[in-house]
Amino acid sequence: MKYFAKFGDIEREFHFDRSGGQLRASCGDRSWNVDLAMVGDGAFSLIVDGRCYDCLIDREEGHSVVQVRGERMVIDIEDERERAAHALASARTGGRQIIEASMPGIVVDVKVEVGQRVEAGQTVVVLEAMKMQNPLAAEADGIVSSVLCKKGLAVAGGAALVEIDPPPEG
Amino acid sequence: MKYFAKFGDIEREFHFDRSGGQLRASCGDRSWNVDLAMVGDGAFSLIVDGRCYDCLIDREEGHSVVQVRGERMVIDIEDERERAAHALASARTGGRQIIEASMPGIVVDVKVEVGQRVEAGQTVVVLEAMKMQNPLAAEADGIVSSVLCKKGLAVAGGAALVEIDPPPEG
Amino acid sequence: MSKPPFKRVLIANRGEIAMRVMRTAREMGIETVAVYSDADRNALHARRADIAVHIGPSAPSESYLRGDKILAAAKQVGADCIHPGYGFLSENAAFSDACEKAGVVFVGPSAHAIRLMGDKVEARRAADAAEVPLVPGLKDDVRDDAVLIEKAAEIGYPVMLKAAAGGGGKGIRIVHEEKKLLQAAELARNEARAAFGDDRVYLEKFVTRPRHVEVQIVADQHGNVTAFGERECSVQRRHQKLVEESPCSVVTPELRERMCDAAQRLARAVGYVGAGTIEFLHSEGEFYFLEMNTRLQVEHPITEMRFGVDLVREMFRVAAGETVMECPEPRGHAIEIRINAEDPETYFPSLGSIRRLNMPGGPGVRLDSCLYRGMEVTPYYDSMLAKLVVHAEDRPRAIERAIRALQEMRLVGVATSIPVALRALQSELFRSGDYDTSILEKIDRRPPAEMIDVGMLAAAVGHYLHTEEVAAPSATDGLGPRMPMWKVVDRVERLGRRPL
Amino acid sequence: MSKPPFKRVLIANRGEIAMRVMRTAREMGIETVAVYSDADRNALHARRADIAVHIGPSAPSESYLRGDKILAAAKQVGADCIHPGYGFLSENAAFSDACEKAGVVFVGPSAHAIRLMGDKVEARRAADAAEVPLVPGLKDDVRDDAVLIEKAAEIGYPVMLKAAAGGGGKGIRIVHEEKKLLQAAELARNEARAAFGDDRVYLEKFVTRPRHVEVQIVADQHGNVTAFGERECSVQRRHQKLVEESPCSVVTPELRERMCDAAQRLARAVGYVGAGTIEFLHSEGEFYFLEMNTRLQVEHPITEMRFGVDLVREMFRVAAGETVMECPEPRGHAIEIRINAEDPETYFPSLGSIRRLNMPGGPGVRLDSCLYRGMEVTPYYDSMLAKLVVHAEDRPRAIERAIRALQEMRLVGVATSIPVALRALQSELFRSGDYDTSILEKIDRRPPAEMIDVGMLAAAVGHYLHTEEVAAPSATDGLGPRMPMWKVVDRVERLGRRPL
Repeated sequence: MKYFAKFGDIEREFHFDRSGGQLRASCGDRSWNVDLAMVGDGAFSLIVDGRCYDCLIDREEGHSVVQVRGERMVIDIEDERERAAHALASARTGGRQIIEASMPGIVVDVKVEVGQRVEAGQTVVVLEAMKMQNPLAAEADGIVSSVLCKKGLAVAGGAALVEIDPPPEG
Repeated sequence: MKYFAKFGDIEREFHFDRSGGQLRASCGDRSWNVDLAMVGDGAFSLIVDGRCYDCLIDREEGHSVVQVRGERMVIDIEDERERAAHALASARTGGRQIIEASMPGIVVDVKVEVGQRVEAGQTVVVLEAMKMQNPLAAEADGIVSSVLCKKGLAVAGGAALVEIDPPPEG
Repeated sequence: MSKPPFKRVLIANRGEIAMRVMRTAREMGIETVAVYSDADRNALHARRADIAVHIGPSAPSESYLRGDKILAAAKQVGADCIHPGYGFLSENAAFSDACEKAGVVFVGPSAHAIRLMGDKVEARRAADAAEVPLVPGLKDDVRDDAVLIEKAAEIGYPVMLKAAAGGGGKGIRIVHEEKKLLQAAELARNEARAAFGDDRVYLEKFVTRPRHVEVQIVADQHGNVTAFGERECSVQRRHQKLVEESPCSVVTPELRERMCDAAQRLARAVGYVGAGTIEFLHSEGEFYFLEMNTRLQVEHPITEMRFGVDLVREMFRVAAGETVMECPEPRGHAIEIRINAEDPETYFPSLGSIRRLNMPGGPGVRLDSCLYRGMEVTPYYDSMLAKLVVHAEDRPRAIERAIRALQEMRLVGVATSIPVALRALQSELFRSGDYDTSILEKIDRRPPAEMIDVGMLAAAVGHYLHTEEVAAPSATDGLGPRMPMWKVVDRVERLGRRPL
Repeated sequence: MSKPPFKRVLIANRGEIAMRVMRTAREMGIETVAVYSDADRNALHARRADIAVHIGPSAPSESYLRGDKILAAAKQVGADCIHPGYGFLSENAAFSDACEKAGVVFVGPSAHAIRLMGDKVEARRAADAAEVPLVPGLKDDVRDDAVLIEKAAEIGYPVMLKAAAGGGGKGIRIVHEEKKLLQAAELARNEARAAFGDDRVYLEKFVTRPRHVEVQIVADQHGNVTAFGERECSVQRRHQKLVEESPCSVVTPELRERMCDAAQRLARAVGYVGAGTIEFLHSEGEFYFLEMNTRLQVEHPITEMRFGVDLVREMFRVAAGETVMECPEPRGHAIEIRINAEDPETYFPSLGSIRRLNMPGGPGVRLDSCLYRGMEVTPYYDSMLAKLVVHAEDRPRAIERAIRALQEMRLVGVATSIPVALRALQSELFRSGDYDTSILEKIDRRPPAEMIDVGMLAAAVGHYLHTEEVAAPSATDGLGPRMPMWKVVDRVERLGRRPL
């Protein structure tokens, strides 16, 4: 089975192979002997070709947060089966965008109404958190299908605020 | 209900009373307004007559380990019901002493045999741990009824090593 | 222990600075009183104080900014002084006044000094009078558009518009060409009004290759002002400092003396008492007065480590009428890194619960923090969670030590500024010492290639072992014993995520 | 970063000292190689190194004491030097020799110096030759009972019997009267044979009001020996140090100079290279040579904090042939507290799993540790888990700071030496500075009455709330919301106790 890892704009495909009690990972023309042992309290000792890396791996839905030597990388990770399932699910939503609260905060402005046409990059909601105002923008052109928040509302991180349907074809 | 706390040779009896959302603890002729709130990760914020104490309370079987301001106190604690139950259980063992390993270690000497008469304070087993030899002594006079270890044996902390029955009456 | 200068201090703050003040107070034998809002019921500062007083809802405007409630709390518990920390009421002249009227010592300057230095226009005037060099610009707010345009042309673009009541980088706009001047002034006024309730802005030259260099002073009630050298604070994002160091690589002994003299002159001229910081803009070998912060500064620990002093102790001492210490010989080099809960890409705040925590240690490492396992990072307050401060024999060693300590520190639950600080410290630009406030825009902020390789591999192998276990929980191939560990980890993680 | 003196160091140790050495090596750009036994598979030093090599079962005799395995590991990974830390192989002359033969630099003195100083009788002879004062006693092991009795009478009771091959307080017997001399000698020989494989013992005067004061030196290959002042290490239990401080309150500048001179003289006389400590017995204004430890000492950080130096860095530098630094001016006062896993009443080791961990922080606090949440304290190794080191402007402030930091530190899972250290620091005897090695026997080791009150009350109210909940889980009386918390805590604790 293939494993797909994505960090920012870097995408890699990993394969794993076990033989003789040794785990070998490969990615393109590179490969490594790998050992990953859980230490406890979220820490893992990763050994790659004899080099130690004291990692914290925090597995969450669809991605892992890896911390190692001061770095913190949020890495999207899925295997072949999950990728197929995600593609299917994505096809079902038919390109609908959901604008979510990037962090817990207070909605200080709602810039759109249901039925309004929006362009990619256009601010739809302004969220205030940590004393700063953060504009949330549409990722693609579309038509606002529902507004799930209003000015003054305190929202949790990840809360859906606005739904935008794709623009009519043509 | 009464609560009995014991720390070293200090024994105290506490009573609690709730009224008007306020918890009042009393012990002899002293009493305090008390609030204990769990903070998380084992920490408790204890407020006694308006003074804060950031405590760690680790409840274990029959005692609590309280850590506060650098102190660590192992406090035997039982309520009336538990005391009655313990008294009953103690009566059943009929005064038999069990010499236990005070810590995990290796038995380096067994000084007694079954049937041997021992006196209070007499060393029965020598346990080596952390590079030190620790003699374990009988607490009271008696007759060795069973030897549950032998030289060279690695034992866990709390393991029973020797049982000593009380001496025959008279 | 010698007799404490006060009996009981109320610390009118929260977070790491409340802990910082509390530590020194405790060491001096001064009893500590914490105040806390709803959101801070479990906060470390509220738990570790001798007495804690609840002062209201989570919003600062209803708790930590409420001078009346805080003063009432001080009276209620019999505190004989109030330490304001930084932020909140620390530069609020009315609060300093109210404390004086109530007979509680405000551990900070007089209302007069706060007022004077808090008004940027007045402060520039005072600095000018004390012969402290100023950036070319206007000493007054100008409302006439034509005059503004004319003066900006005189000073020469780029120019800067700053809120008179601003501070901490807020309410600053840079204008590169005349046609954007009026619109920028309008926006600056609006922002200033919204943020500070005062829409005055002033105009000044935007200097080239600016470095932010500041001088720490402590002044007593007897006219003595001690200057504890300078701090370099040019590593900033969003006009907020991220990495500070002392000494500054480009400040010569001669320049240092001039800067310290200027700082002492200004403090004396305004009858200053307490700890204060005179911020200068350093540009191409010259320095200009920026502003004076009439309080303890976030980055004060680098001065403490280098000079071997306790500035909070000095604050308590001079507030009680004692004489300020003389400046000892400095030693080595110190660097501070602010650990903020923020996205290292966007610098947006990152909220969440601190589920795991690994603290750095070893030689030359100091950590000032309010962190504890289970702590909630809420949207109500500043995103700074901790300050990592290192000290070593010289600058190159201090840089390596800072990197080493940052690599030891880990927080699970929020993103932090650690990776960005690492990038800065590892950059050639920082190591050269020849950097300015644009440094963070100039460096590559991505992790090193090796760490990207390791991170992606770790995520992939973790996922592989996990899915393998799910698919065949009873598989045994010699690596079997490792697999059930995933179960444990998942269970611990799930539990850890519960609100405790 | 300047060019590292070595490419790759193997650290032949574990615990906090392995972490200590690793930190400096990393800061110097030297790659680090850890070795670990079965019990240390998850230990921090093994995880944090660049490379980790498994060297055998948990017993030290099969892992950390196996010079052959360690040298093989060094060759295998291409380490060009080995740092032995303290304990284990650090004072093993054969290992130093073997390293030299294998072409791997031993970061420590030559086999000759180790051998000479490791033999107490030889060491006394060398000290005598270098005109370093000795405690009145015999320079040789005496097997003739009659001679022993005669010599002991000459020296005057009480006398001391010490194992020639001993160290760290092991193998010492004090004899107060003649009739117990021969039996004590017999026991001392037996203990020495069991512990060190060498039954030679020697006799010396047991001095009154003894203080243990030692001088830190670092010597290079060019004949330079720098002395970094003294450390006072008289707070001991079971002849093991618990609290150390620098400077020593009773050492005058004149005496300090004489002690440092003597230490330097001895180091030069034996051609010493590396870091070493000359231990003196200080008694009533005089000092006597005790022994020389030919390695880094546990308590080296107090010297580092006071002088602003990194002794491990100096060790690497002189091992590579560089010149040792000169001694900088010392500053302030430093105190170290050893955090051991031990019962504070009996001093017996306390084993278990570290389930929770709160680290101290703030100004002037350094923590050298190998602690992590989930760590198992096993019976295989020394019980020292961490060293808390504080620095402040003067001794009274350093004492208050040490108390404050100790009160912040918490470990759940084992008993520690923290309460005993607190008692010592809080005692009038320690504060007076006028104490000797009997201090811990003289002070009251019980917690203060207020803390006993709080502890018993906390345990009782905790039990009350718990039983109340069990008895009436649905009761609501306004305090209801607190009760379910007990459930959470119990669940967390149960999970925490599982081996992770």
